[in-house]
Amino acid sequence: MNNEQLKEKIQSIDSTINIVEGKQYLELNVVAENLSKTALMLKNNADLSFDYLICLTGNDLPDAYSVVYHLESTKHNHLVVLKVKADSRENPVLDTVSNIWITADFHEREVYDLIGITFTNHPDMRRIFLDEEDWIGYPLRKDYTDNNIITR
Amino acid sequence: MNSESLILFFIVAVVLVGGALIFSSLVPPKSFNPQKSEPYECGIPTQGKTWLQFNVGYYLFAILFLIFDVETVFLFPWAVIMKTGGIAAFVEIIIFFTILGLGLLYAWKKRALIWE
Amino acid sequence: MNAGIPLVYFLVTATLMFFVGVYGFMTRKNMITILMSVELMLNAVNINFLAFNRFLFPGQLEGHFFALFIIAVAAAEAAVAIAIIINIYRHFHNIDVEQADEMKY
Amino acid sequence: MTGNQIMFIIFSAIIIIFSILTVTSRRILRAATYLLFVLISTAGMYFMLNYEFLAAVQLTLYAGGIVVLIIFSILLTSHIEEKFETPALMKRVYAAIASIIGAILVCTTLLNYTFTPGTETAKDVNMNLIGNSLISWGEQGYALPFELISILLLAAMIAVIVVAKKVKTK
Amino acid sequence: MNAIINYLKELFGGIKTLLTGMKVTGYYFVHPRQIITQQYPENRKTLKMFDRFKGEVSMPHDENNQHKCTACSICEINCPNGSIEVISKQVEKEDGKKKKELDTYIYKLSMCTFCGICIKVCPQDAIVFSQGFEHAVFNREKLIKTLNKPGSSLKEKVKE
Amino acid sequence: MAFDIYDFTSFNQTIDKALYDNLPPILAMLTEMVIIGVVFLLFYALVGLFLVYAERKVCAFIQNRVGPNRVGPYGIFQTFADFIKLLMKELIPINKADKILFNLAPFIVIIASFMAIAAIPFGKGLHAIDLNVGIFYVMAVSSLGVVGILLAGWSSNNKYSLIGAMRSGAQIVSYELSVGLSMVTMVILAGSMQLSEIVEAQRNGWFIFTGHVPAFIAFVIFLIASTAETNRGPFDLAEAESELTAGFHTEYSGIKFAFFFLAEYMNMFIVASIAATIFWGGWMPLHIPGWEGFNIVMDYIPPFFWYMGKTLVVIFLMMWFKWTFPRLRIDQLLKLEWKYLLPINLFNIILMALIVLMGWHF
Amino acid sequence: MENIITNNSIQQEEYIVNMGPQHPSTHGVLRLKISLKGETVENIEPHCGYIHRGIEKMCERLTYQQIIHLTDRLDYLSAHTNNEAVCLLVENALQIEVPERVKYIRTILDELTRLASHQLWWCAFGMDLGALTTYFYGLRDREKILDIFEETTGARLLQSFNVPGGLMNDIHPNFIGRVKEFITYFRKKLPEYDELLTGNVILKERTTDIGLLTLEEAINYGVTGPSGRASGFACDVRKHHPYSAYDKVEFKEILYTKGDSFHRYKARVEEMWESMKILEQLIDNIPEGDYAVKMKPIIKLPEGEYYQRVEAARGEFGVYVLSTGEKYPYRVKFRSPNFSNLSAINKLGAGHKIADLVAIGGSLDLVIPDIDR
Amino acid sequence: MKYEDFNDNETLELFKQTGGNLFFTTVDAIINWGRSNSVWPLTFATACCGIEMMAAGASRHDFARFGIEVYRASPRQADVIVVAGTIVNKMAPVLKRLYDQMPEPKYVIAMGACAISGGPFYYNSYHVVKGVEKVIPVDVYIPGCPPRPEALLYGVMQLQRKIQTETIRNPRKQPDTFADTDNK
Ligand code: SF4
Ligand code: SF4
Ligand code: SF4
Repeated sequence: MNNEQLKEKIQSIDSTINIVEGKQYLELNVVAENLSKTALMLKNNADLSFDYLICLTGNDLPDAYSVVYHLESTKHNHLVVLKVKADSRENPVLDTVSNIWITADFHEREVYDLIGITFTNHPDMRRIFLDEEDWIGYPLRKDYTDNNIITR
Repeated sequence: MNSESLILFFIVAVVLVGGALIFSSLVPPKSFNPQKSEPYECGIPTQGKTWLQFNVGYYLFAILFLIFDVETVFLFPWAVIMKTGGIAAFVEIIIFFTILGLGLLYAWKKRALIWE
Repeated sequence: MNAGIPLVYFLVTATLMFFVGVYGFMTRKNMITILMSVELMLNAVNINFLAFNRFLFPGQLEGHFFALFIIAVAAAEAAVAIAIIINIYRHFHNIDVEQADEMKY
Repeated sequence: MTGNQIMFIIFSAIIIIFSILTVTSRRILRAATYLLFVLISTAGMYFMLNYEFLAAVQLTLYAGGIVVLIIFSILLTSHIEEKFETPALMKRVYAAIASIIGAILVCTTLLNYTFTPGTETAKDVNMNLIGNSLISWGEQGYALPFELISILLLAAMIAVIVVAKKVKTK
Repeated sequence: MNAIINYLKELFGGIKTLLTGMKVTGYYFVHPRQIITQQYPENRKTLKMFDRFKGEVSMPHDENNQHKCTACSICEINCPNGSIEVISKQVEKEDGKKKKELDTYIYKLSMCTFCGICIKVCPQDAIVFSQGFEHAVFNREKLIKTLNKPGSSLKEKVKE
Repeated sequence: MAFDIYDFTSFNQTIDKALYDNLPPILAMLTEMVIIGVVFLLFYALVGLFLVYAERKVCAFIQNRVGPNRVGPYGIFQTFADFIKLLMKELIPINKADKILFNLAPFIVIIASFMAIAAIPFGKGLHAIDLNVGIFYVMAVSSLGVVGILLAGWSSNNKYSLIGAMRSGAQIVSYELSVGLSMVTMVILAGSMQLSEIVEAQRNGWFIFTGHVPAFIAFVIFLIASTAETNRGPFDLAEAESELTAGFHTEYSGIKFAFFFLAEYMNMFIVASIAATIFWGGWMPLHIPGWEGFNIVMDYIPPFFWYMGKTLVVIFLMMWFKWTFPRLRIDQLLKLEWKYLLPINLFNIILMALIVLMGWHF
Repeated sequence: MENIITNNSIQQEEYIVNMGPQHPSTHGVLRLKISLKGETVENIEPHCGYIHRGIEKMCERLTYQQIIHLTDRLDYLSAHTNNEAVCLLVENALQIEVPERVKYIRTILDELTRLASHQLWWCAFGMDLGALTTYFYGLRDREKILDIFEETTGARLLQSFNVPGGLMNDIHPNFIGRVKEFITYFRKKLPEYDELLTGNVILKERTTDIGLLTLEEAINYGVTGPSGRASGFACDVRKHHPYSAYDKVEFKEILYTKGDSFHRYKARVEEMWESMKILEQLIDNIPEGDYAVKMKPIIKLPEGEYYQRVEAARGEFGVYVLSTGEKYPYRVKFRSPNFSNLSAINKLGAGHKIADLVAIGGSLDLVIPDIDR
Repeated sequence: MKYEDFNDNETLELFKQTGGNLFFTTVDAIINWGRSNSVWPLTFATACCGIEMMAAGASRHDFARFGIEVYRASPRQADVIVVAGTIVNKMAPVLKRLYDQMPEPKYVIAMGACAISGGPFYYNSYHVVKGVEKVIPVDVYIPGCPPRPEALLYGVMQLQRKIQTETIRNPRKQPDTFADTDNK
């Protein structure tokens, strides 16, 4: 399916999803509550069947923390980008998708570790890279400071 | 020379090997730090007991070994006289082997020879 | 090689060894150590057999063969004993004789 | 003093000292190691008595077989930091008294008895002799025990496997 | 019967693959000609690096002890990890004009990643990679180098 | 025969006599023994160091490189440097380790191998002791080494060590059976267990030729089993680097580690010697029936060289194995022993007995 | 003896062994916390971060040209491929068409990188299994490739040869000759690999049926690269989303279905053959032209999000850039193949022996700095 | 290689001054000969430099010629720890522990820019240790990113030269002159 058809198809299933033509791929913007529902739909719908989560990125956008999912269907060879913003700035929380794509398990831990978004229902929400006990803060946040860092 | 020499042989070995050990524990430089004597585990402090959990595979093989070792021991004197012992020796060993072979077969069939 | 050593010396050594084994058998609680005490006693007996054979009946081999078969039987015995001990251990996580009273096999 | 005597003293000293250590050591693996020394010295005794074959058998089966098996089972069942509690004092005293009395009794008997050394010409216990005895029947023949050993071993083997595999029934 | 045949087949098949493996190693054992070791300290004389080899950044000076660096600091800005520090000074020319000139060109060999960006961006081609690789030292300070030689000066552009 | 010129029996007796004539018997015996002990220990150390060096060179050649070549000509002093270094290295005490056993373990390992070497005939009359149960004695003594390994693993209070020790224990005891049984096969052919007699029995042809098929099978089994018994690759699970870092000697440093290291090579030497002795005629020169001239030339090569040559060939084979094959897994290792080697071995013994009975051997 | 496992009367104490961070077979500083039962692995808990260098954070303070030298250091064995991902991303974002010559050279270097990486994997894999000689043979042949690299790019391992808009430099005049020479050489040597290791009965025993991964699991875990393809996951970016000159060459996507360690091994060995085929097709046809297009000294990507994927030696390598139109990217994320591959290790290893774990780890071919970034 | 061919001889002279005891010279010479010709490295590689270390061990460059092919996986048996690659905060205690667990005498080679100063990760990085000497004392620094195998061999030869200045009485005396140097 090309982007047009995809857009129609997805819109026909769930019209609440805000679909934008991105620079490369279709970008689906969903609200945080709908995340797992949409994700499940994207995976299970036979025509879409996005079974391969390529990449999961956490962003510290100026207005909110957001997570970007790059999804591909190995059957139909199409690709979309799913984007979701966490509601709260202080305590960003999102639903996990690790029950839908297992690979999200590690990626979400990474996002938690570096950006500080907590994923509910995640089986093992711990820091993955940094020291669990004594690391404070989330280094990929824009306001992160640390006296270890030497800037130029 | 006879078997007496064994013991002296032994003593000489112990003395020289022990000498090297003592020398080496006295002369080389030493340093101390609290982590040095900790058990090594890829650079991470050891967790839990340093004790292998029960593993039946090992001991079953050790026991089977012991039994076959007894057999080997009895085979040696037989082997020495096999050349001169003639048919009697041969027949006897066939019986011996058949009985033991049964044991091996039993172990095989009971999957005792598979290490878990 | 045994020139100049009276028979009694061997026997006394063996006796001492035997009774050390007895002491161990009585005081130890761990089954494996008990097995070890038994091995001590068996060895003491073997020394006796061989010493008697060598000194009193040098023309015969009874003592020698007795010792040989004792060793073989001891090995088989040890094998089975240890199999049982380990099995007890697997059930009770303990191999003290006193606790093994409650064995309900 | 001849070399023989020195060796004998060494061996018997090792035997006695290490036997005592075996039964008193509070660390089980050390006890097993001491037992190993006792058994090796016993093999030395056999060497001294000119029973080389038996000495080698002792080394293979006892030192290299049974002790290894014992050590194996120790490795499986106990932990390095484990130490035995010393048994109750009274128990030790009773046991010690019993064994010392026994030892003294036997020793005095031994020392008072005069053994008549055998007059026959000593046989050279070489391998051919042993082998021939093992396969011959009748007088000085040990073929029957030889075969019986195989049955014993078979029985032991089956027993071991049955015991080791028994857990399933539980 | 089949079981026995399979047993033997497995056995001999296995042995055969093992022998094939041994053939390979055996071949190399008896062919010492195949040894490709370069004996480094002994072959120092003949050892030649490729001409593009990035050994360290250096600043060529000509016979008059002149280099081409104008102290424009473009390399310093472009170096991704700050291995270069260009310290310039103002000199008064004869004609009274002030001019920026290179004072010290500090190059931290200990930090350089040999990415080559500095050399690519330098508008004057004042720096190049040299081929030396024997830099190991006992003292880290030795790795902070000054590239311009003492007393060196800027090479005047030949106007063409 | 011509090579009898290299008989050491009379030479030994002369020394013996000279000593006993000039000294009180006990002192004479003591000096004799000490001399022999020291000579053997020196020999032991030298052979050990040489083997380490040889292994490095062999693997270097297999791997297209030159190996050590900077310490002395061709790097021959490399292992001496290693030895000095190890001797001058700190010995680290381990917390909670059982100190006595921890220190005892390298002793047991090295002395077991040292005692075994005493019985090996390097030439006619050139051995420390010639027991009438020689071959059995070697097997018995070398089987003690495993105790050292088990103790080392248990007493160092380290997980890797313990796993390594257990593995190597199970492995060594299993393969000891095959070593023993293949020895039995050859004893049938030789009709003796005395090593010197076994060698004598091969005066007219090495057993590997005279015993044809079963002897060859026995040789292969012996080679495999002894490689495993000495804990060498591809059976080096006890010190499987990629799994257990250094296996049972993980916690050993300095000279204690050197003892383990040396003992490994010496065990290799011992099994190779035994293989050379019982299969390839020990110090017997190669004779080809009918080629008289050839045989005489062969006779003039001293037996010691024959012996060493054969041993080194076997050692080379073992090195070749190590540097070619991947390591087996513990269960495969045990499967190999119990399902392949042991039954084949038992069968082979019967075959050999049959051949001897029928007189089919040469 | 399955019966022992069901025996619950003994209170079960967890027996935990650490493999790593300093361990010969974790290929770096990965730490695997393994719960053992006897020698059987019950559970594997990977602990990463022992070489987490914060590259993504650093990229936010670097220009696009400067990022490239950091991508080298992610998966240093696919350095060139990683560079290329960033360059392609910048070029696509700015809609710059690079000259054909650049595409060809990039592809050739890509394949050489892949070969070098697989050779290194081969020797490390052999070493993990205890066949030490493979280490030397693999690296021996790799040196030839490194020579080619060094002659052209000036560095053996971390070339930083790609720049946005083309290449740092033109290829060295000897380049084509050397590559051809290498191909003839390696065509002779590769069968040796098979003789030494692939056919070996011990290797087969050690790897077949060890660490099975089905197709669904592979997709679900995002296991890409040869490891994924051994399970039948057709994930070759070169084939499905061709970049550079991959649309001009014929090659086979190596697919197996079984997904055990042996087939992961096979997939890589076969891929070496395919890489050589690609090289042969390209090496004679490098078109003439520039080696780079002129770029502005300061690159600013238009605002938006970009994602570029390439096929690195270990799987799909992706770069995600969020640009606000500045000269520095707002956010850079690297989708590293190893990170996803690692997540499957518990699935693969549980229930096997420790020794199998080494084989599994080897067959996944992990590069730890790529995981930790 | 001749003395003059090496660089940084000045620092070496400093080492020599601090050592030197006439009495033990011969013994020292023998021991240093042994030690310097048999430095067994710990298998320790964290990143890219580790690959070049592997390459140095392979047939082309052959570490073994110097007698240092015996890579030991256990620090108990290693003499030198070649820090090949980046050390990050989480790794630093591990490195320290490994170093502590090595028996005396022990040496450290810092290989590559990362190990010397943090190299490419010096600026803006929140998790990289800026030079291993913050964690353990370093004997020889080998710059490069990664240093080519010959450079590593050269570094090892430098280390050998340093070892040869040791005395048994007072091993490994660091001159005070660069007790605490930092990257400026
Ligand atoms: S080297 Fe080049 S770029 Fe750097 S300051 Fe000098 S002239 Fe400018
Ligand atoms: S090569 Fe790269 S890292 Fe080195 S000085 Fe130049 S720009 Fe900086
Ligand atoms: S110095 Fe360079 S090559 Fe070495 S580890 Fe650091 S980044 Fe990698």
